[in-house]
Amino acid sequence: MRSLPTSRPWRIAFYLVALAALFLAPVYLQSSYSVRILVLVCLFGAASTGWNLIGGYANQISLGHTVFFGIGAYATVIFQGTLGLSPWLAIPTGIVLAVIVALLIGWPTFQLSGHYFALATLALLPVFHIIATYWEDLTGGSVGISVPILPSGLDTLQFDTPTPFFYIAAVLLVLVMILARWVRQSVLGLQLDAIRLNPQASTLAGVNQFRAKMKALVMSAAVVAVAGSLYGAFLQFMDPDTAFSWNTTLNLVLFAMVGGVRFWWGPALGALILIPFGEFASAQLTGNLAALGQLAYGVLLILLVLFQPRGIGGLFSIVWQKATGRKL
Amino acid sequence: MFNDALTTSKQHSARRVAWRVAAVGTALALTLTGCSSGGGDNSSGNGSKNVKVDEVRLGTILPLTGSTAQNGNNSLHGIELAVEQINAAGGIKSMGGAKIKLSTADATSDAAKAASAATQFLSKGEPPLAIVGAYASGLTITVARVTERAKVPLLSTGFADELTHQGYKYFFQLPPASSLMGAAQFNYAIDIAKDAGKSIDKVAIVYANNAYGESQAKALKAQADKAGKTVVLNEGYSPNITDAGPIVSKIVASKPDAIYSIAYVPDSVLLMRALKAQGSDVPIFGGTGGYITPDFVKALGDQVNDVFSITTSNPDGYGDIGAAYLKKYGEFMPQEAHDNAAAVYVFAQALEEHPTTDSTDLAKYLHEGKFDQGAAASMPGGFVDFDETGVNVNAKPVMVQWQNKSLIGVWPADIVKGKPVWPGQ
Amino acid sequence: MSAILRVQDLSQRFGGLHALKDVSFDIIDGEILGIIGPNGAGKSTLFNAIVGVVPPISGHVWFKDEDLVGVPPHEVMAKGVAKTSQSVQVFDEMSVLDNVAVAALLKNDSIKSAREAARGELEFWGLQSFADVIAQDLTLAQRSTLELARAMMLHPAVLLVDEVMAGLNEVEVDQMLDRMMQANRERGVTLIVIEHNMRALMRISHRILALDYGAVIALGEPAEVSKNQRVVDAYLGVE
Amino acid sequence: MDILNHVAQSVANGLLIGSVYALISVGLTLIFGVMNIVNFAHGEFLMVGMFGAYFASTAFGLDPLWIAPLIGIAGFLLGALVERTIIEPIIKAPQSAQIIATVGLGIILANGAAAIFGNNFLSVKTPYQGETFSLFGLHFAATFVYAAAYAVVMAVLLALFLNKTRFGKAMRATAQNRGAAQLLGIDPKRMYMVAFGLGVALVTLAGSVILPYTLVYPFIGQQYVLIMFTVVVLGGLGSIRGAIIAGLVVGVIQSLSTLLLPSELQNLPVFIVFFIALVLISGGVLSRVRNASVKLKRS
Repeated sequence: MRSLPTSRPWRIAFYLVALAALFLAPVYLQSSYSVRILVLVCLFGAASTGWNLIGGYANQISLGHTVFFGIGAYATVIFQGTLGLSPWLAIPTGIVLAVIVALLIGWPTFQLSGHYFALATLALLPVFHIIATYWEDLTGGSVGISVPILPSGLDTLQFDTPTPFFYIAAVLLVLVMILARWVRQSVLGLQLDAIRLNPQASTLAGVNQFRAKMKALVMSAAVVAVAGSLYGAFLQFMDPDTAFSWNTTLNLVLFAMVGGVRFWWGPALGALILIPFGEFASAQLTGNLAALGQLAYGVLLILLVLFQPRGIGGLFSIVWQKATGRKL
Repeated sequence: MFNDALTTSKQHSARRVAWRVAAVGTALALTLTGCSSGGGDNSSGNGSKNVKVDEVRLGTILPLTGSTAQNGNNSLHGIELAVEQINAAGGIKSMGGAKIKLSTADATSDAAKAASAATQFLSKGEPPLAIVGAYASGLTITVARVTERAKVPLLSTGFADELTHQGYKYFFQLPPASSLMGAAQFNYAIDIAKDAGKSIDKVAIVYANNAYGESQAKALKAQADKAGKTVVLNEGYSPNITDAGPIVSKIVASKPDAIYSIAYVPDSVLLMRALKAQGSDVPIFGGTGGYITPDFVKALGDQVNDVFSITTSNPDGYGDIGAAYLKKYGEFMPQEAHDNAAAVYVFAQALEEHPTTDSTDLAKYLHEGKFDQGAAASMPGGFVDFDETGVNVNAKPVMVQWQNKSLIGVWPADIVKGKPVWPGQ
Repeated sequence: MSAILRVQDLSQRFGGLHALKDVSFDIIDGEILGIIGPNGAGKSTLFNAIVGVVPPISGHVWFKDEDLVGVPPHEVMAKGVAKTSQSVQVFDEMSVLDNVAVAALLKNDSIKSAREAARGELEFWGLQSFADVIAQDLTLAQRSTLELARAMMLHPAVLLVDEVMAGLNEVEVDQMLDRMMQANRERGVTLIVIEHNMRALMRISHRILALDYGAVIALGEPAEVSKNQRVVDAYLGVE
Repeated sequence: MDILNHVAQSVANGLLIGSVYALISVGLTLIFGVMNIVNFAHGEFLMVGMFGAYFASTAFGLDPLWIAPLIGIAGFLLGALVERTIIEPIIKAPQSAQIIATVGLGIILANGAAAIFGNNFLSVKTPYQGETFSLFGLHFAATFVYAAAYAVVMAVLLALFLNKTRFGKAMRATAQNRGAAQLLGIDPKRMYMVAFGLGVALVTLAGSVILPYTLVYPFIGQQYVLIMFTVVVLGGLGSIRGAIIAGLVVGVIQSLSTLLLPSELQNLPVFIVFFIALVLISGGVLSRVRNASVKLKRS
């Protein structure tokens, strides 16, 4: 929904409080474990916001976006591990490669609709996993590549505590959310909304569906690739299972849907809810109860869908509408 | 104080370089919360001799769900059994009978989760003195990165070679690296054949193309080339195959004298059934993994007899911990359970001989000491001895063979009791 | 009176069914051409073939001496041949203003200017007071008008209107007719109108084209076509 | 001659495993066809069927092939229960919500099994596990032959049910056009329960049939889910006959590709064919080959 100009000062204050809460997190969170979880929230929140540009805004449910994530992650680890170059160089490389792949897969899959599009993109994941396992001299095969321990600093992206990396990830998340908000309220945003609501009508309204979806996919691929690159720098290790994992695919989609696909802040909210819950579940219920931790995660997903198919964001927008009488 | 933070962040909006905000944040942190301990660094403990505590903390991170859940849980059973035995026998006597307090975390077969779990252990109020774990090499690598920075010893039972080449000072690997395992798997087979008057000239190498399979297969191939044997087949396959027929027809077609296979449980059973279905009687030399597990013999019954496998410790030498495991869990003690139990005994003996609550100090002693208590005694050579790169110099692979459905150590003669039986003799 | 659009031997086939058989006719600039024919005569198929929503298997559609066959539908809209759909197709979760603004994006490169242009179009169609209402809350008549407004926002030279009166009461039909004639008169848009409501079609059309079993059976003045025996047979069915 | 023998053997193996792929996938296409829902938990239902067969066959000492129908019936009840509780509320929800719900269901089934049955690899021992049949110089593992035979029988029974019985026709009608079927007095709610129940029955029965040649552990579902989706999409979402043909095609492609490519790349051709077929059938070629694809496009 287009966020209509509600009372601006109220909205500015809310954003500033949120920004302050985000950037001061390491201060009031003390343990580096919680800061580390926040790094994952920022990285996967950014990646899911990237996915949402095409998945949520245009309702093109892609199950293959982890391909871009894996490309970005491998770029960093290959640059820093094998070639000994700075990870910052890997980020633009990851973006370029991801955009190329996006153009290649976008062309054939955009004619498909609904389940066909989701399943076609689903097939990309195993293809890239098999290639990454087989192409040993580039990706180190399934043994993977680990980055040697380098002196800490902004240039190597290695630090003694997760806090500095958190700030980088938080800046990425903020930038990506600004992009998502800009797209939401831009010409492209309105076109994507039209495609989502009624594809035939959008064609009759003169919208070039293919070009609009391709623009969104390219932006989405770039964002997910950057998040992947930083993830590679954060883990300092990458193998095919971590780069092209089914779990990442699910997470990109779930965070957006749980948070609310129609809001530029939805995916970040979904990540903020699900990642800590997932960590908490597997931390509390370990040992022989480990399976119960994962089971709880599954139950949470079903409850969320049964009671709020439009995601938590949908819930907020209803509450907000009742409170302020305006659409969120 | 809070307003300042608000005004600062208003000027420093997101566009400024994150580093500046970090500096402001950290400065505020110090003023807001006084001098907090901060970070996971716990070198603040003391290392004096007579240390009396009521418990010593040990962490373990293992894949308890997901595709390698079985190996993760076997390892956990081994660790829990060792902790139970040590605490029952009075804990760490030199530290006033301190009991070992074990905390576990599920790495869910995901490298990032493993690293998160390690960070969680090390950032809680009282971090563990040491961590045992991670079974799979991908998980172990990410955990090692966290423990290395936090100067906390990581006792690993994985085989991955890379970890011992990184110059880590807090990484200790009990079993031999996969390159050693691959070489021994090949050479022992040649010696056993010669001992039985047979010869192996054409070899087929078949491996699951995960980290463990690939690194061990590389070593096997290198050893075969060095020994001048012809490798008639060197074939990787995806670990989650649903039908081994096609791969086995390739093996049978290549007519090898010996089959070297590196596989987990599902693919090893599928391979064995397909080999039988296609009437192959070529001797099989497994590379640990699926070949030495209780599920292997439960699934195949008598068909397991005569199958060889390399492994990291001699099963018929597991003695009383082996018996205790059988009684507690109802199946013989798998290799990963034994080696993890040995790691716990090494941890306990190190504290017994060099009591400390400082992990850096413990790490130093782990490099110096020789550990032969409990399950460590049934590691090859009777004791565990880490060099400065954390490799157990005493680790020597053992070749075992299934003889009437139980695993017997058969090679090398100097450290085993059993005798190899050449298939079909 | 030059032809603005020339349909030449247009044929369409779905499996064995010949939906259109070599349909040819010219549309004169500025006229309102009514299209009649029993259900299944191929009226909507003709519209979909002209704009390329379902490309024809053979034939040509000349518009400003360019053949529209093979051109993707959204480009046909951009070139100036717009169309409404048989069942009303609007963006139901969007505001009325944004529904029209989507089409305005063709000629406006910012949301603000697109919305301003859309407000102007809504005034022409009497929908300006519903600008902020969500489309799904409109009545059927309003939704049909909205779809017309959206199509007209593309400033087309030719507008294909497919049964826009369906389901409207008498008063709504007359209002719609007045606005369409006003658009034809004041904005010079050529209209091709498919309609089952004979009274409305007779009142608005300069000429009528009759289709039956995918073929043209009559083309001419409304009065003349309505007396044409083949047309009567087509509608009343011949034993 | 040797090459020809290899290819023949490989095609034969492909057809055998292909018929099993058809059996495990036909339930998924039935559910999609009637309910327009892609069930991401279908792999886990296969695993549940395998566990059911394992415990039933060890308890009664019967071969999994004999108790497969029993497992199928239990699967039907489980499917109907799951449909009533989880699937029915989201039948109208956006596709994204359907994906979450079925994924969540899969996680619950897999980890529930791990919590109850533990993580060991369980398998049954049957007399024919090592046996093979040989025909014209080719040899076939008995376990696969029996599984393939079962698949053929089930395909025939399913075809009879859908074409001949009243209920089957009503289900196909609902699949073709939900609205029209409703006008004819067919209650879609009951149809969905039966369709989902039948879909789960088919896959749990398949689990019992394939148990003899493989093993079961809680996370085995993930290994089969991609193959299932490949078969269902290649056959055309919702087309039973398509899924059966596609199952055989996928089996042969997979088997032949191990001849030409290293086994590591065994599934690569399968996924590439899957991607291309998808794009051709329902994508760009649509306007030209419309009538061929009309049967496939549900909307």
